[in-house]
Formats: sequence, structure tokens, C-alpha cells
Amino acid sequence: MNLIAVMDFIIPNREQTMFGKILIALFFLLYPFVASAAGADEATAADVQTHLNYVWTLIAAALVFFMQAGFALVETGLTRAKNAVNIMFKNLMDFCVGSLTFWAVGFGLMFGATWNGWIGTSGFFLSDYVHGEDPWVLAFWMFQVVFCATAATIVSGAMAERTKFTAYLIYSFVISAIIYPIFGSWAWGGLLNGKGWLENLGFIDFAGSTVVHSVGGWAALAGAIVIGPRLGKYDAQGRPRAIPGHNLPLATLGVFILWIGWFGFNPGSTTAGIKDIAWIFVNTNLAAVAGVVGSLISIWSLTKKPDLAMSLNGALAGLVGITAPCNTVSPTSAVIIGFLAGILVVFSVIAVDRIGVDDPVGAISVHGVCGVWGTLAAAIFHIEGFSWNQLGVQALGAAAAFLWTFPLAYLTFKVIKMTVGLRVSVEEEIEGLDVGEHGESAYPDFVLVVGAPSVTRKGAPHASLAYGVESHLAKGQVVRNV
Amino acid sequence: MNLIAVMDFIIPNREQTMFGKILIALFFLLYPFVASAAGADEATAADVQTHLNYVWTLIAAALVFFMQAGFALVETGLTRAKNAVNIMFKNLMDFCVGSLTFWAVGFGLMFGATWNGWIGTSGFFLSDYVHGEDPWVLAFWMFQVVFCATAATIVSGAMAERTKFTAYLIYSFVISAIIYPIFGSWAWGGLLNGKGWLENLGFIDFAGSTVVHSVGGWAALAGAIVIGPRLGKYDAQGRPRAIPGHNLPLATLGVFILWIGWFGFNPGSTTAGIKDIAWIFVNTNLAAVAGVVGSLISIWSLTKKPDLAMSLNGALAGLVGITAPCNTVSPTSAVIIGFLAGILVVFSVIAVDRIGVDDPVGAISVHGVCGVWGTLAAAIFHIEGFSWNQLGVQALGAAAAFLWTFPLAYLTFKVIKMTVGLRVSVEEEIEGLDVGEHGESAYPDFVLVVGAPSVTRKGAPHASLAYGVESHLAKGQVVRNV
Amino acid sequence: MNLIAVMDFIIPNREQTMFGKILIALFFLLYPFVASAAGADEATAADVQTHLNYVWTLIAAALVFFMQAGFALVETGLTRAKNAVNIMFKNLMDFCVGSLTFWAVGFGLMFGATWNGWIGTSGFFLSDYVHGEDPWVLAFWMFQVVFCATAATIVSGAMAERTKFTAYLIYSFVISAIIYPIFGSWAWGGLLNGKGWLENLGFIDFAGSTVVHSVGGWAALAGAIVIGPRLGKYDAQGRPRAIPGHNLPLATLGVFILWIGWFGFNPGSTTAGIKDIAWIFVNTNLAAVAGVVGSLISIWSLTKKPDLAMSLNGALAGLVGITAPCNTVSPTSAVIIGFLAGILVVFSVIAVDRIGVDDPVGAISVHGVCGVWGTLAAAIFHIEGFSWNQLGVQALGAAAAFLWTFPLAYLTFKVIKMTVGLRVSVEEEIEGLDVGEHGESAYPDFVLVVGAPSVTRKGAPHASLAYGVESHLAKGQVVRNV
Amino acid sequence: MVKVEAIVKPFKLAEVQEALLGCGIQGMTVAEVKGFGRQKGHVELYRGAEYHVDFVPKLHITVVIAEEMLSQVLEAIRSAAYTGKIGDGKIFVSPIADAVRIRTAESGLSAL
Amino acid sequence: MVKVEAIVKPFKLAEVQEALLGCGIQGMTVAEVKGFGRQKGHVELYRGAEYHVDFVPKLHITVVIAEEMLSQVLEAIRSAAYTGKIGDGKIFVSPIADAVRIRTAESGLSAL
Amino acid sequence: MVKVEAIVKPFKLAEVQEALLGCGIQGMTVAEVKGFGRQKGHVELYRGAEYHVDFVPKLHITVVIAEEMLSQVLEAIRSAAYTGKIGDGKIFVSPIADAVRIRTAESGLSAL
Ligand SMILES: Nc1ncnc2c1ncn2[C@@H]1O[C@H](COP(=O)(O)OP(=O)(O)O)[C@@H](O)[C@H]1O
Ligand SMILES: Nc1ncnc2c1ncn2[C@@H]1O[C@H](COP(=O)(O)OP(=O)(O)O)[C@@H](O)[C@H]1O
Ligand SMILES: Nc1ncnc2c1ncn2[C@@H]1O[C@H](COP(=O)(O)OP(=O)(O)O)[C@@H](O)[C@H]1O
Repeated sequence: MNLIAVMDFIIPNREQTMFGKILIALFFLLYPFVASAAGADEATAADVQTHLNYVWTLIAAALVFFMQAGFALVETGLTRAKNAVNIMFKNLMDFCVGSLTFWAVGFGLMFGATWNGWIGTSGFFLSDYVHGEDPWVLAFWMFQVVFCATAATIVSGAMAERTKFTAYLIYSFVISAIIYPIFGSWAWGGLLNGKGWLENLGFIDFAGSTVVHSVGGWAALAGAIVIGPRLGKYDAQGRPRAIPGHNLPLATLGVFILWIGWFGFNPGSTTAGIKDIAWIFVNTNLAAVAGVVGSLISIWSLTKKPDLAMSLNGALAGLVGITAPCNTVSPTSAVIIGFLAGILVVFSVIAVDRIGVDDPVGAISVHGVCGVWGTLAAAIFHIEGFSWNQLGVQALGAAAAFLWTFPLAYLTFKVIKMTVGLRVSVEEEIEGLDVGEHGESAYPDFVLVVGAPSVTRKGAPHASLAYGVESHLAKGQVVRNV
Repeated sequence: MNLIAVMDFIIPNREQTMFGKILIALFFLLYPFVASAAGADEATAADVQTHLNYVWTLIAAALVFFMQAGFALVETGLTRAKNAVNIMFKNLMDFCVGSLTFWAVGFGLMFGATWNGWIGTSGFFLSDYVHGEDPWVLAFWMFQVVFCATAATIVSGAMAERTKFTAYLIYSFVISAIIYPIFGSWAWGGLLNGKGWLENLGFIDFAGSTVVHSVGGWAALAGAIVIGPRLGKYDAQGRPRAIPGHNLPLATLGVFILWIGWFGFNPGSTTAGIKDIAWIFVNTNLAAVAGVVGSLISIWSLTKKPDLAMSLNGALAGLVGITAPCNTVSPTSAVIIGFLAGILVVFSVIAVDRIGVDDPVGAISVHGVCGVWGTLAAAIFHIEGFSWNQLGVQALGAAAAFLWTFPLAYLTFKVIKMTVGLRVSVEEEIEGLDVGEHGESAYPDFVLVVGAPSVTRKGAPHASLAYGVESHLAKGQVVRNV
Repeated sequence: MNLIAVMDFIIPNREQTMFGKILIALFFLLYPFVASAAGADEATAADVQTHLNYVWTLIAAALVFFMQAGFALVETGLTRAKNAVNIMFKNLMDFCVGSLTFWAVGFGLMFGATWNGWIGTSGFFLSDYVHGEDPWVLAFWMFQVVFCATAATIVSGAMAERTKFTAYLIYSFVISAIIYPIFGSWAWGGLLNGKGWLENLGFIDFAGSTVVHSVGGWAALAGAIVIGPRLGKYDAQGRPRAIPGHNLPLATLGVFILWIGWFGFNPGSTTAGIKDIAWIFVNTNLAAVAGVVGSLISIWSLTKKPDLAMSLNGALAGLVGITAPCNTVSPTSAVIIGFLAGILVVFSVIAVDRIGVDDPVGAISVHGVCGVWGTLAAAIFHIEGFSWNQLGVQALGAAAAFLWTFPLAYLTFKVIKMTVGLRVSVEEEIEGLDVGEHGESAYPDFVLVVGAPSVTRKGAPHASLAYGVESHLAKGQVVRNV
Repeated sequence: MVKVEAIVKPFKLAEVQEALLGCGIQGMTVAEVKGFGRQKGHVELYRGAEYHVDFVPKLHITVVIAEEMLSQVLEAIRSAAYTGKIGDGKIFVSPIADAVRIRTAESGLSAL
Repeated sequence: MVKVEAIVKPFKLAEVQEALLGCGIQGMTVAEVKGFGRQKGHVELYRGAEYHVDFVPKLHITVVIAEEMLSQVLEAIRSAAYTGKIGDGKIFVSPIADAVRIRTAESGLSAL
Repeated sequence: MVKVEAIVKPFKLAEVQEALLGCGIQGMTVAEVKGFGRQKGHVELYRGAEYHVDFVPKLHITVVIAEEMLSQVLEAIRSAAYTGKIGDGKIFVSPIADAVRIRTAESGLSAL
């Protein structure tokens, strides 16, 4: 440290003259600058904090990226073996299409200079970044792109086992380019540039119960409605029938992976390595475990069986529920929010099933419904007190998400249906999309149960009806030899 | 920087008056405060270090959380397909029950203000945390809760394929509320509040060979004894028979996940982002690889076959072994500790099997036995030299863990057995717990081998005996149609 | 803060004497030291940055470690069920053998004091580390050992389903002790000690397209050539036949895990928690997604089917391609590099297949070929401009990797073949290595397709020829009863 | 007594089952099999290389009945399993000398 | 020669095998099948929706024997597979015209 | 009509298939089974404990043919499935009373 030398020079030098005093004063005044100049690589504390923010944000982004694997596993595990390649592939592709689209278009629409709080207008193709200048926009993009991909991937589960591969690629583009980013700019645009209109109203959605999950959930709802239920999902009387998932260990692994991913999703939304993340971690975890318990108690009471698949949804419900309020509620509130989300998801899954919307993995309930719940909960359980005003804003935000997403997604799927086609042929659906779309089997070395002999409805008047085949055939579709 | 303005005001103002001098002095005196006020986000180095500690501790907690997935996979992979839902579910539930219990009760008993070093007495329901004040207790809780869950989840493997779901939920509550936290307070209470009696003696258990693993392992031993072996595990002469795990790729994935989780478990136990973690990382990794090599050599010598399932245990053995001494031994010692743990686990697994305790995944040997080994190794290989005294303390701690845990766990399982029942019915065990307990199959689309035709003992005098069915039936239990 | 007390003592004490002034001055002069002494744990900013570097480097190491699981899953998923234990086991063992070897030998050869830029000569058994002194060498070792293991593990995929277990252990030792570290010292030796000759020429390989991936890839090429194709891979006319992987969901999970691992691999190669990692993250991700898109478009055009297994290779191709240039190209360039890598890998996989080299997982193309591509791309797309000179150096480095690795690996495998034997017997290959080598089944509870009834060549003149059995039998090998 | 074995397309199981129940059949046994016949398999491409799938998944349904029910049962299976496309499958009829119900030791027709 | 086919509860395999070995049988062939019969399946609930499991897992054991062993074999299987519960299964006996041992080209009884 | 059932080593499937096609057979049905016979299983060690694998994987190939093709078909299967090692398997021949092609309702030989 050359400070000693400097002061040795100043102090014993002469009597305390005005000059000396000024020197001393100046020295100390400039000390922070001197120190940081002395050590350009011995960064200042502020620099190190900035670095820590980068490190934390990017590690969190990596964790959120991992959620793609989690979604892929959950969706694959909760559907049938004959469609496993297809679902894995869709989960891979929505991330790839989404990343490129968000890079080219979405990020600019979401975080560019805002046009009156309604849409971003700059920063396409990451043009905001200039080499050699501050790269924060890159760290921020990395974190945001994995969020965009999360919203996009939610839909694949709800439309699983019947959607054309190309149709899904087109949808992935639309949600990543338009649906997600524009809504996102309303609530989060201010994180980088000017604030969106929802932000200006004081809308709280810390990590995206609405922005990410509800948007994904309502797009899933639109998709599931437009494409219709899987063959055999409803019997002749329109009663839902269970179509069990083919690999529950993988689905469970998927939930564990999503859970750890959420430790990036929520605490990472600080985009800063600060003490708040402790709070957010604890809230996130407590809501998740309470969600499991809430859903387990519910389904156990309802059906007298502790159902793993439903309890997995409970974990995700708790996590979605705490996503908006994770930074503004107490741990005890987090337990309550998660627990109620766990109950909610069970009733919602059953209700969605009954009204004829076939969502194989429960995406609509987990992300759409519990996303709304979490958004409202941010007002209801606010640690600084409840206010009707805040609740109103929260409700407005949640409604806006629905009103923006559902019609647009519905339209998107309708247009896809009328053009390239949304659904595979009946024969392909029966045979499985893996062979039909990809010419590959997920498990070619295993003897698979075919014809669903272990899962068939006894005494249904006409099995063909029961499998929904006849009606489709009646429409003149030709069943290839199976 | 408003420092300039302040000094402009002070210095050129007038001659060096008493007032001026005091002003200057005050300014500098207050400078650190001013600086940190001026830049609330330009934290001091100490602040940034604190933030780094938070970030590191919480990332480590996330990694340790991930171990839940690892345990779930290892246990599922090493048992049979017909129980896969059940085992996955138990692994999920012990984390959920454990988290809530540790939040409500356990944390307070473990880390609350200590009553004479024997038990914590405050901080239940995270009541130590006051919103707006320092949230370290939350970061600390988050890290500790995943440790508690680790101890809890060890048991599920040892009691796999025969334990009632409700019984397991009750056990999960007991270990998280009482068994683990009270022992924990003896060894680790001082991490947050007053020291426990073992700590006061100088007991070394840096990351929990004893506190977490032995406690879990001895509870597993108690459980496996009380519940008895699986049907068919022993032949009429009482010789153990192998019941191969149904999915070794998943089990191997589980070990890799546990391994990465241990990079949170051991280095994270610093709860600080400091240089020591490098050492701990290296020791952890070297012990793990040496554990694999030790176990591979042992089993290969013994059975003439390189056995994957046993080598997986070897990795875990090495990791458990290095957990206590990871911060007090040299890398070379870590290799030796791990290698010996790998040998030890092989002999222990075979011995446990032979004495009639059926532990499907080797949990007792991996966690209980190698936990003791690691605890002793912390004295034997201490980098600052061996001392009999330290070894005595280590042995005392290991013994205390056994004497506290085993009887209490034994009692717990006995009480469960006498009340709600500990074991499923014979018919349910034969059919599998997935259908019996949960009405779900893990793999409904796959044709499964039933009746164990590929794994049957040739020439056993009476197969019914061999499968242990007759004796159970003789006790008047009715076998449902299978 | 006892500063107040100190100043209270100084200031109001007496008039501003010389002594008083000096005291004040000294106080402030020493303040930084006082502060840091007062808080030895209140480190300076530089200390905190160092700590952050440790934390980041070690977290990155943990992520790279996780790639071992990714490789294991990809390789297992893309091969047959009957060899799943064997492949998992090999992936475990190359990490274990590699870690110990790199600890004992490899690290010293790679990063020890260099002998004229050709080989390291010190630091074996981590002897560079002295307890109590700076442990950076440990953090650095931890990061480097997982890189070594990555290079080593690449080969297992290319030689899958036919290589003897012991032969593979020997190979693992050789690559970790000699092949990888010596080449590594040429390009990276200067990261710790004196620079290697390639470094001195200005060779750019930021995270190892050449050092890790090409070296692994060319060793894989040598191995695949020496061992020859799997039985049944080529028909009587020498045309390649597909042997589908048995578990595409696991393979896809493996790719997701590799992807997240690469977020440690590339950004972690800074070994410092600095802003650059943002750029590297973004480049890494964009190249990966572009790789998927490039390969999907290619294979879809070529075979009219969107092929998942090939698209997974595309992701890895993009990742390998961006590994060298990740810190020296723009995000847009990263997209181009990845996209072209994705195309390249498809043509390369097909070409390798056609020339009679049987690489079940595409390791040669992904790591060898795309490693070269990435190395050249570092010059072609350099953000500070293209230079023929740089391209020449890159080409030289890539060529050096081939010329060093291929002959040495070839020799290694030849020697193994002539001594302990490289390939299992025909009967063992037909029956599967799991039973033959390990006496274990990966999936004992599942009914497996045997005799490949679903994958057989129609109208092949002689099936025995088609399966390549006859020719082998002709050599006098005895087929055990199968 | 005769044994009727039908090789049918998997997705026809439920319909065949209904039809057999309609004939008064009380039991049947089903196995997963692979069939080769006029219905050819298909050529697939995996990672750019071809493979031929000769065998298609079929279900093998076995039902043992009294001889007098034969024509009724044949017709029931035939019409339930019918799609008119190649690969609809075959029905084979073979003699059964005796049947035993394990639970009761009944034999002959009453064992069915 | 006759073929004896037994449809039994899976967990009875080992006992049936013992019993057959006890009769001097040297070989048998076993397949995993699904059975439908008086032993009804069950209704399961998955995520709150019902599904009916009509088919229960069974093992199909085939053993070809000399006719004179028939009654002994029938009895052996019957008693080994017996639990007295519905679903214990059936044994079917049918004629075999010839048998060939591939390894030796022996035919008839000596091929067994 | 006769039914020919062959229990063969799995890796012989392709060769048997070729041989049958060579006889002019148009269809066959294959099932995965487990066989017990003179070819003994083996003792395995898993985690240090033994287990006996009594059953070895086999394929069960069924082909129904006109009686006049029988000897040709038997010989074709036999030579294709032959390795000369224990466990090569068996061929069983049994009568078939009738066959029906579901698609066309043809019966008898023309149904094959
Ligand atoms: N001769 C045969 N012996 C045994 N099984 C046969 C025979 N011929 C056909 N099969 C079975 O019947 C199925 C349908 O036969 P196929 O020739 O494809 O169509 P179709 O029944 O319309 O003539 C085949 O997949 C095969 O399982
Ligand atoms: N007529 C039949 N033809 C073929 N298999 C049958 C027939 N009846 C029953 N089975 C088989 O026998 C099994 C047991 O029959 P079931 O009626 O449930 O009980 P039980 O044998 O006690 O009368 C069924 O699951 C089915 O596999
Ligand atoms: N009596 C039998 N009844 C039914 N299947 C048999 C019989 N004997 C043997 N098999 C089947 O034939 C296979 C081969 O028989 P095995 O005795 O091992 O060899 P080999 O055919 O060379 O005499 C067995 O695995 C079994 O599937």
C-alpha cells in the first residue's frame, strides 16, 4: 500500500499549514478513487458487487434453463410411451425456436425503449450491446430468455399426444415473438427501460406468476380447446377417463428439477446478489412443500388414494403461486399461499377434465389458475398490509394477461389449424406420434403394452365409440394399417 | 459523488478554525457511513462479502436440495418396478413433511437459544426473523432444512418395498421434529446460538458424517430391523438372495446427482464464500472417486464381477466418509479416507445382508457405518496431527449419535407398528405398493416381468417358503386375488 | 463501531494541537487497515473479488462435473438396453480413474513448471499446495480435473456396446495421464505456470474446442477404428444399418444436462467472477440453439423426418463449436457458428457411418469435427477482425491435436488389443455386455425385445451375415449358449 | 372344446372383448406379440441410416370355448376386429382335449 | 404327446416349476400374458379420473409331455397353483402331433 | 392345416424368418418368452448376494401352414435355428381345425 508513503510525505513534512490541511483533506476525499485506480483489477466494492450480480444472475439463469429439462420430463412422464420422443423433441424445440426468436424480436418488444408503456421498440438482435461497453444487457437477456422459454414450454404439455410437430414450431415462434414479450413489456419493461402501463399502476409480479405462468397457462387453455381432447379421453357419455402417464419416476425427477430451477427463477429475479434472496428462497421452498401437502390432502380425501401424479402438480402449484409474491410476503404466508395453491390445483385439474378440456399434464391448472392465485396473493398477503387498491391492480393484471393471451393464442391455433393443420391423423394418434412424426421409438428395446389392454373401460357400450375412433373415422379419415 | 460538494463547502470556506477542524474530523469519521449511505447499492467490501456468503450458502442449499432427487433415483433404481411410485413418493414426502416440521419445530430445537447445550428453545416457525432486519437466519434455515431432509430421506431406502405410506409420513415427522434436531443441537447448535455439549468438547463434524448421515443410517437400521426383510429376501435356510434393482441407469444418474449435491453439502457448510471451499471441493471429489475405486476393487475381488450397484454405493461411501473431515484433512488423506470407505461399504453391505437385516439400497452401510468412519477419520487424519484425545471425542460423538438415534427410532417404529401399522399386507407386497397404496403404476405402458421368472432360486425345496409367503399366510393373513 | 469512541476521545479532548492533528491524520491513514484488521473477515474488495472467483470457479466446476451424468445418459440412451449398465459404469469409471490419474500425474504434466513449453514437470499429487498457504491451485485443479474427465469420457460413446471393461479402464488411465495433459500443456499451461508452445503462438482455445473436445474426438476415432463396428452394424454389402438407441428420453435429458454443464464449461473458463461471463453465457446458449436448428433442418431435408437423436447431436455440435471462440465472437457470430456446426454434424455423422466407422453416439463428429470447426471459427469470426495469421495458428493447433492424439490413442488401443484384449466375445456382444461383463441387467423387471425382431433387415440374403455373426464365428470363436 | 386364437390389431382389443362378452364368454387371455405378414412393416431412418421394421405389434387373444359356440364366436371376433385393411389378422381354431379350473378342480366345459 | 397350457397367478411360478420338476419334466416355456375372467380387475383413480383395469397379469406356462404323464402333471400344476381364490387360472390340454429338438433333430417323445 | 410352434434362440430370428420365407410362408407371429430346459440358467451375483437365473430369453414363433408343407417347414426352421449347442430349442406341431382371415372372411387354407 503506497498510502503510507504518501502520508509520510505529507504529515511530518511541515507544520499544519493551510496547504497541508487541504492536502490531507484532498487525499481523503480522493481516497476512494485512488484506491480503485491503484487496483484496476483490485476492483472496488461496488465493482465486486456488480460482478456478484452477474454471477448470481447467470447462475440463476442456468437453473431456470434447467427447468426445460424438468418440463420435458414431467410432460413425458405424464403421457404415453408412444409419444415420448415427440414430447421431448417439442420441449427441446420450443427452447431453441424461443431463444432465437427472443433474441431477434421478443427481447426488443419486451425490454426496448417503450412506446407509451405498451410495447418495446429497440434492442432487436441484441443490438443494444456494444462490444467493449457494459455487458449487463447480455446477462439480463440470458436471464430473460429462459423465462420466455418457460412460458412457451408450458403449452406443450396441455397439447401433448396429438399436436403436429410443425404446428408446434409455429406456435413456439408466435408466443416467443409476440404474445409473451408484449405482455411482458407491460409488467416488466421497466427492468431495463421505460416502464409498462401495468408497472405504472403498481402491479406486483416479482418473478412472473402472471407474466410467465398465466400467460403460458392461458395459451395452453386456448391450445387444448382448439385441438380437442385425445382419442379415448372421454367416453360416449362424455365422462373423462384417465390415461395414465407412462413413466412416473421420470415425472417425479422432472418436478425435482423444476423445483431446483425455481431457486433460480424466483430468487434470481432480483438480478442482484443481495440478502433478499434468502427470503425468496425460503418462501419458494415453503410454498412448494405446502403445495404438495395441500394437494395430497385434497386428492386423498377425494379419491381415497394418495396420488403421486396429482401431488407433483401440487408442488408446481405451490411454486407458481409463490412466484409473484415471493419477495413481499412472510414465510408463514408462503406456507398458506402454497397450501391453498395445492388445494386449488386439485379441484382445477378435475374441473378442467370434466368440462371437456383435455390437459394431459395439468398445465392449465398449474400455470394458468395458480398463476392468478399467486398474483392475487401478492396483494392479499402483502407483508406491509392488505389494500383493496393493490388487490384491484393485481386482478387487473391477471385479467389483462387472460384477455391478451387467450384470444391471441386461440387465433394463432385456429390459423395454424386452417393452414398447416394442428392435429395429427387419427391413425397416427393411435400408433403414436413418435413413429408417425419422427420415425423413431422412444423405447425400441422394450415390449410395450399395446391396445391399452390394462386400461380399458369395462362394459362401455361400444369400445370404438369409447376410444373416440368411430366419430373421427366417420369424418372420412382413413386409418392406415396399424 | 457529493463528497466533492461537501468538501468544497468545508475547506476553502475559512481558515482552519476549531469548528472547521471538527467538521473535517467528523466528516472523515462519518465517511464510511456517508459512503455507504451515498451508495446504498455501492456496498462496502464487507457488505459484498456478506452478499457473497448469502449467494454461496443458498446456491449450496439448492445443490443439497437436489440430493433429494438423487436419493429418490438411487432408491427407485435399486428396487423393483412395482414399487417405484411408492419410493419416489416417499422421497418427495419426507422433504415436504420435513420442511414444514423443521420450520415449525426442528429448527428451534436445533438452533434456538440452547438449554445447557442439550436442546434449543427458541426460533420456532422462524420467529427469529423480523421483516426488515437481517435475514441471515433465513439463509441459514434454508441451508439447514435441506440437511434435515437428507437425514430423513436416508431411511426410505432401507425400508423400501414394504413400508406403509402413512407409517412413513409419521416417521418423517418424528425424525425432522425430534431425532435429528436435538442431536444436531449438540454438535452444531453454536452455528447460530449457544454451543451444544458435543461442540464444547471439540467434536469435529464439519458437514455431518455423524449429524446427518449416521443419524439417518441408524434410524434406517432401526426401521429395517423392526419391519423385517422383504418377502423372498431370505431362503428357507436364511441365506440372503439378491433382489436386483429395476433401473440401474436411473440409480447411476441418482449417484451423479448426489455427487454434485455434495459439492453443496460439504463446501457449503462454510456458509461463507471463502477460499476454504476449494479445499473442501477437492477433498470431497477425491474421496468420492477413491470410494468408487475401493468398492470396485473389493467387490471385483470378492465376486469376480465388477458390480455397478456396489460401486455406486462406493461413491456414496467415499462422500459420507469425507463429510466430517472435509475441512481438516489433506487431499491425500481424502483419497485414503474415501478408498477405505469404499472397501468398508462392501463388507458392511454384505454383512448386514447376512445378519438378516434387509436394506435394499445399502443405506445403513453407506450412511451409518461410513458416517462413523468419517467421524473417526477426522481425528485420525487431522492435518494438524493426530491426537488420542480428539479421537476419543470423535468416538464419543459417534456413539452418542447411535445411542440417541437407534433407540428412539426403534421405539418410533415399534409404536407405529402397534398403532397404524408399519408394513403393508403380504398380498400388497407381492403385487407391489404402487397399485396397493397408490392405485398407480410407475410404468403402465411397459410389459413387466411378473412372478420374477428370471430371478428365482433353482431347486429350492419349496418355493412358497423361498418366497417367504407361507409363513406369513400361516399367520392368517388373507391374500387378495393377484 | 468503535470509531465513534475513538474520535470522541480525540476531538473534544483539547485544542487542535499538532499531536491531535497527526493523530487524526494517522487515524484516517490507517483507517483502511484498521477496518480490515478489525474485520479480518471484513475483507477488502480485492479479497472479496478473489472469493467470488473461487466461488464462481468452483460452481462452474460442479456444473462441468454434472456433464459426466449428461454424457452417461446420452450414451446410454443412444445405445441398446442390454449394454446400459456397462455404459453407465464406464462413464462413472472414466471420471474416477481420470480424477485419480490427473491428481497423481496429469495435472503436473499439464500445469507444472513447463519444460520449454512442451510438458509440465511439477505439482504431481497436488504437491504445489501447502496447507495454510493460498489454495488457488486447489480451485484450479478442481476446475481442470472435470475438463480432463470430459475429454476422457467422450471415447466411451464411440466404442460403446463392444469394448471390454478392463480395456476401457486402461484407456482411461492413458488419456488422463498422458494424452490429454501433455497436449493441454501446449495450449493452456500458462494458465498456472509457464506458457506452452501453442499459447506462445497466440492459439485461441478459450474453453477447449480443441484441447478437450477434439482430443476426445480423435481418441474416439482411433478407438472406433481399432475395435471395429458392432455386430450387425453393416450389411453384407457394407451398407450401414441403424441400431436405434433404447431410451431417447434419457438421451434428451442427458443433452439438457450437458447444456447446463456447458454454462460452467465455457463461462467458468474465465476462472473469475467477472462481467465477461455474461457474453460467454449468451454465446454458448445461442450457438447451442442454432446448432439444434441447423441439424434439424439438415436431417429433415435429407431424410424427410425430424430426427430427435440427430437434433440432440446438433445441440452438442453447437456447444462444441462455440467452446473455443465463446469469449471472442459476437452473439450474432455465435448463432452462425452454432448453425453451421449443426449442419456439419449431420453430414459428418452420416459420412463417418458410411466409411465404416461405427460411432453409436456420434462422438467423433460432435467432438472431433465440430471441435476443429470451433477452433477455426475463433479466427474466422473474431470480434476484432479476421486475420489469416490467426487462422493459420488455429489450423496448426487443430492439426497438432490430431497428430498428437490420433496416433497415440491408436497405439494405445492396439496395445490393449494385443494384451488384455479390447473387444468382448461375439456371444457376449450378442447377449449384451451387462450380463457378460457385470452379471447385472439394467432393467430386470422389464420384458425386453430380444432378437431385435422390430429392427431387422428384410430380405437380407443371410441374416447371420447380416448380423455379422458368421464371419466372427468363422474365426473360431465359440458362441456360448444364448 | 375348441381353442380360438385371434391375432388382431392392438387397438381392436376393446371391441373384440365386447364382442366376446356379447357371446357369453367369461374369460380370455391376451398376449403382446409381433406379426409378420402381408401387411409389410416400414423403412425407418434413424440418424440418417435405414432400418426395416418387418414386424408390427399385434395382440394374440386366446379363448377356449364349447364347440357349439364356435361359429358365433368366430363371427363375433371377425366383425369386431375388422377394418378391411391388410393386417386385420387371422383366427385359428384348434382342438382342446381337456380343461381344468385350478381353483375348483372342475374339468371339461364347466372349467371354462 | 400333449401340450399342457396353464394360466396361473404370477407369484405361483416358482411353485409350479418345482411341481413340474417333481414330475420329471425337463423343460417348459413361460410367457407374460394378461387375463380376463371371473376375477374382475379393479377401478383405479388417476389424477381424479377413473379407469378400469379389466386385465390382470398372468403367466402362461406351456409344457409338452408324454400323454401318460398327463394326469400327474395336471395334478401337480393344479395343486401348486392353487390358492382357492377366484382367478387361480385354468389348465388346457391339447394334442401335439410331433415335436422336434432342433439341436439333435430328434423327434417325437425323445425330443422333449 | 397344422400349427408349427418353434422355441428358438432370440438371435436366430432373422435366419428362421429367411428360411420360412424361402418355403413360401407368408406370415408368422412371434412372442417373447422365457424358457427353462436342459440349457441351465446361471448364477449371478448382485451386490454380493447370489441369484439364480433359471429362465433364459427365447422367441416363440408360430406359423400355421398347409399340412403338405410340414416337413419342408420343419427342416427349414431346424436348420436355420441350429447352432448345435444345448438350448437350441424345440419345434411342436399341432393340428389346426380351421383358420379365418379377418379382412376377407376367407377360411381354411386360403386364409393363411
Ligand atoms: N401363417 C401364419 N401363421 C401364423 N400367423 C400368421 C400367419 N399369417 C399371418 N399371421 C399373423 O396375422 C397377421 C396379419 O396377417 P397379414 O398377412 O399381415 O394380413 P391379413 O390378415 O390381412 O392377411 C400377421 O401380422 C401375423 O401376426
Ligand atoms: N375361456 C377361456 N379361454 C382362455 N383363457 C381363459 C378362459 N377363461 C379364463 N381364462 C384365463 O384364466 C384366468 C383365470 O380365470 P378366472 O375366470 O378369473 O378365474 P378362475 O380360473 O378362478 O375361474 C383368466 O384371467 C384368463 O387369463
Ligand atoms: N417339454 C417342453 N415343453 C415346452 N417347452 C419346452 C419343453 N422342453 C423345452 N422347452 C423349451 O425349449 C427350450 C430349449 O430346451 P433345452 O432343454 O434347454 O434345450 P434343447 O432344446 O437343446 O434340448 C427351453 O428353454 C424351453 O423354452
